[in-house]
Amino acid sequence: MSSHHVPSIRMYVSVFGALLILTAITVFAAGVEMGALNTPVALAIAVTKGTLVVLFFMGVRWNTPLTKTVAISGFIWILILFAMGMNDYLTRGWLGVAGR
Amino acid sequence: MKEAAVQQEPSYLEAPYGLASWLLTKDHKRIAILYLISITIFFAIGGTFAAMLRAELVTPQGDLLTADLYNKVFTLHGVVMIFFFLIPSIPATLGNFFMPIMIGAKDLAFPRINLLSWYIYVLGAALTLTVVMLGGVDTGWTFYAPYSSIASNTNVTLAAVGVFITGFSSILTGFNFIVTVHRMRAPGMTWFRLPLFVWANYATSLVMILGTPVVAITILMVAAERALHLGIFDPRIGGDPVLFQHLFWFYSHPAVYIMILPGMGVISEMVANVSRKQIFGYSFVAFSSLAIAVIGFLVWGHHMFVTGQSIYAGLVFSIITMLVAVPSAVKTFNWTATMYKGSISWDSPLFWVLGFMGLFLIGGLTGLFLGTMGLDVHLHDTYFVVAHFHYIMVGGGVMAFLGGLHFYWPKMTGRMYNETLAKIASMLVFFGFNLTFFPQFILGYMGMPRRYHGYPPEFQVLNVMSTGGAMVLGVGYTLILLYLLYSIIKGPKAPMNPWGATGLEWKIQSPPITHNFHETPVVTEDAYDYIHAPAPQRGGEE
Amino acid sequence: MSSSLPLFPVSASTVANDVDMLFFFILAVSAFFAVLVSVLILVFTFKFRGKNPGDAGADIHGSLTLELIWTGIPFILAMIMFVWGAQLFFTLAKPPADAMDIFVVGKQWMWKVQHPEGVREINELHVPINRPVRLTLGSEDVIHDFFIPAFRVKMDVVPGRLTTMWFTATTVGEYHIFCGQYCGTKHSGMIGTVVAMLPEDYEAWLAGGRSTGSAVQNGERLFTELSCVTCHKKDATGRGPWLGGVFGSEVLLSDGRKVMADENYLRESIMTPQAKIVAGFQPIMPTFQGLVSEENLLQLIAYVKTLQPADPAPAPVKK
Amino acid sequence: MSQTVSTTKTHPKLQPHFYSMEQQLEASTLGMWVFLVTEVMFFGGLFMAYIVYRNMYPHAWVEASAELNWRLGGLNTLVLIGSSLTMALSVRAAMLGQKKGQLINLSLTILLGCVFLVVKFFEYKAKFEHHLVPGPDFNPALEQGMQIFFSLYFMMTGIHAAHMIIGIVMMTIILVMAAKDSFNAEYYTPVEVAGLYWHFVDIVWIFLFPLLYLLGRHGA
Repeated sequence: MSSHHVPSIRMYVSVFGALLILTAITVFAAGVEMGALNTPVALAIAVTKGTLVVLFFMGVRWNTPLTKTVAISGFIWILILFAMGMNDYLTRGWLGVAGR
Repeated sequence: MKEAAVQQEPSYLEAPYGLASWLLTKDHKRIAILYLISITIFFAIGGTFAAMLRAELVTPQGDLLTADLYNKVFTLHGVVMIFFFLIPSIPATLGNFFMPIMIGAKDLAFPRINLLSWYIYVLGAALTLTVVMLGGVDTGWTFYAPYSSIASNTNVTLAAVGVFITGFSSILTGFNFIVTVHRMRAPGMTWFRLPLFVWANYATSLVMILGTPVVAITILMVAAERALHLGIFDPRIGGDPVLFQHLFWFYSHPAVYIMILPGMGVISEMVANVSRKQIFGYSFVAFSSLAIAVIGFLVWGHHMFVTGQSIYAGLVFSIITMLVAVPSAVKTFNWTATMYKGSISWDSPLFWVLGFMGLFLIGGLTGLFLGTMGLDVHLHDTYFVVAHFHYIMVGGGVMAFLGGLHFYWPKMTGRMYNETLAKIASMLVFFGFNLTFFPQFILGYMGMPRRYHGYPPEFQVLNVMSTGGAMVLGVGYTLILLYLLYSIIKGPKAPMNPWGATGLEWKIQSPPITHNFHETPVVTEDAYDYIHAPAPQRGGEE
Repeated sequence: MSSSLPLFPVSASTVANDVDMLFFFILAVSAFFAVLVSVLILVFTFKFRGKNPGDAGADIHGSLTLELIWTGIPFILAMIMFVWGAQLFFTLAKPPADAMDIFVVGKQWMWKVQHPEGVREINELHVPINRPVRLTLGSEDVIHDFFIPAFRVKMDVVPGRLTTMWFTATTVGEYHIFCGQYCGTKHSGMIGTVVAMLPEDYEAWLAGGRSTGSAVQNGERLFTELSCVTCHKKDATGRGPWLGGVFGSEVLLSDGRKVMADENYLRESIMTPQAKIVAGFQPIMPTFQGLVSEENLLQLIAYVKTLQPADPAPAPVKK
Repeated sequence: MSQTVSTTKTHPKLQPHFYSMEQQLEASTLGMWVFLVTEVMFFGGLFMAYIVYRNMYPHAWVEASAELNWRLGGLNTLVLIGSSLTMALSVRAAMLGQKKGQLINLSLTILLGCVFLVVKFFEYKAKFEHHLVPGPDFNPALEQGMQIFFSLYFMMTGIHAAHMIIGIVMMTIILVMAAKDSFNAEYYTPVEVAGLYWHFVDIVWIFLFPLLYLLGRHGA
């Protein structure tokens, strides 16, 4: 079965290395003034790091499609919460009537 | 005959005996019974609170209970009924008992976690009862900040922790069900052969695992505001109380579907059985459950049209709310069509089905009034809302729960109850319910706000009607409790398949053995194959 | 209401009839479907009653056509309701420009009302008929909700921000004010009366009331007392922006965002000045959280709204 | 579904309601993943609050973030990533039935987890000393909105730390089980499942670090 796949130590160490490098980059990038871009960059790096952990350390890469679906659905649901919630906060004041 | 040999085996109720064997059981059926006993106790407690509320509202002056006591009673009525009765009602009892059997499994995927969920429930329940002893809590079941976090001086923190803990019992049930449906189906039990009750419970479980954690953290934030002086919703330090409502309703609106979806599943089983016919539009009914569960997550803002939420957010929430009405309508039409050209059996299950359909219809349709933005301005937080959600959750949810309980009682206990009494009770509940809650629609449109301890005198007549109905309702519920308890002691032995129903659960002995099946069943037919269904067995009396 | 058993609320505002129309439309649709389904299931129950217990029903599995029909029709009806309801909601949300301003502050458990001319009342709201009235609502403690069933309007009163509602009364009379959002022990006692009067009666009532100075006058006094004037100067020499003409305009902030300056923007700028810094100014203003009450705040806002732009050309902050 | 009804030989660790070891492992892993989705939503509520208030008080959040020690936060990030590596290696060792590798890597994981908590403890201590803990003791001179930042900071990192403690307890149990030869190449479900949990807690920190600690490094 596919989930019995045993990756090499080398692969684990290289993922670890990549995570260290990305951590360094995120610290460095935060020190650079990029205006509105700072947060997206930080998030993009964090998402990349998270994805590396999920795919390799947690072995989703070798897992069943169902597990992949479950892993992605958690992410999608949290986005639903954010999107529908911010839908309120970002449109407040559009009408020009206080509290509407 | 093979069946005679089967009856020799001791059932799950008999082997082994003793209190410890129940309290440490890993058998999903016994855990279902433990849940059934607990939720019955809480239904009685919540019902007592309801009776106090209705008694208070007979007169406009508010002279029976003090305002403080009234506020605590309606809060506890809501907390107990929602978190300790309605949410676990069908999933943790009928679902726990029958879902594994229906898919041909020996147990849920994680039996120990199933037991753990019951203990967590009991722990949460114990905390909540402690709150009652210590003088109660008065925030309403909604725990709205900042009233709950900075103004109320009742036991909010403890109640919040109680609800937080109970949430985990619900999460564990949901996650157990999902894994079970995915991984434990018997050979040949494909997704489209699953009984609709399983589909409904699966959809419910999705809501449980995706929604419950959000309300858990929200309630925890309120508790932290009170206990640790953190401030997240506190307007004095710049917090936004409306954020609480967003987070709260992200769960609590889908929670309504936790309460009604399993009921729809039960009714799907029962409609097919009383009609002795394949369910009309199986895949539409199945997918409408999933659609309700998923779309149900996108509509929470319709609780907040007048709370200072942006009008544009309101628009989005309103249109999706209108969309979610469609799958519910589809289900209702499919049930109706199932009865067409059936061979309707006038046994007691029919009465519950008809009762459910009537009440759910009104409950669902009145939701349209509230989802329409311009109209919700007037109706928001009035008795119209109270009537609407009682029609859905009590009219729909409890009627389906009771119907399911009657339908499956012979299988669960191995005993038959008195059919005539069951028919009388179902009608008492139906008419009592309508008398209680229909006047509240009128009260609501006239403008009577909810959670009012006293009210202007012109609302009195309708309130008295409502209280009268509540008494009939109370008699109906008590009657059910009495004859079901009586049936356990003196009821005739139930045959294997008293309703002549299809499904794996009706092919095993009543009550089932501990591991459900002697051999792993192999499924070769679709659900609801009533053309080849056996006739009801009525010779069970001894 | 003379009847001892009223079943329908009185309608006493311009929007009340619109709301009722929508109500009756949905009621008609609902009644149709309720009757349709109920009659069908009862007819089926009797007509198709099984002769023998074991008989099976007809072998029908479903019909795609029917499914599409009964998915489509509810969908269309639901969309009609949505559009109608949304239009009505916009009407209810946006006050007419010529509305008179009345301030309402909710606190546990009373309503404090302040008329523009300075007359105050508690748990009563006197309004003239046939004139749009715009209520600006604030709360001193928890969430309340200002609800007038006869006018079919309601709005939550949220601490930490201001909300708005409006109505035009059409019929002289006295109507209930309820608190709609649960707010504690005496929630059901947080009620009051709207007195809708002929305009001339309203003027007479105002004249008879004890005024403590108009809202704008009080606001101007506070503006000086709280030393707002030392920084917000008209001649652009102050450390803060001149506030004339800001209300209702779009303000450019130092981080590049643009915001609409409504009452909540002004409120936030007083209570949380650092949250939104006007472009070209330093974040040096202290907070007035805890120093001004909600009522004072509403007076300050009323005053700021009356200020005129510094010169005929649009001020730099105005877009 | 690809399960077979007939099980050729029954493993002692096979629970009676499963058909095969494979079904048991699949069910447990899926279970853990579903549980992790729940955890995502649990933290999701906090992140929602984070987004709302950061958007509401951008300036105050930069100021407040600058009060945090990003070097300690960064150190903790490295510690947690390292613990994830050792965790992954111990699962690998379990798959291959290598007892020694399991014990070493599990011990390292526990050790790194403890290091994280110790660092966290010193960070919290500094906050108390600087009157940055929300409540009556909070420095009143600070800008509106900063108190909410610190409320969320304590809520988020506190709940994360609670998860770490649960994880460390879990790993200790697993370590004892491993020392008692409970696992082999056919049965290592608990190690695998606990590992998933540990990695998830790591991922949460990967997001918390830039969102809480690094805001103050620019624009202030």
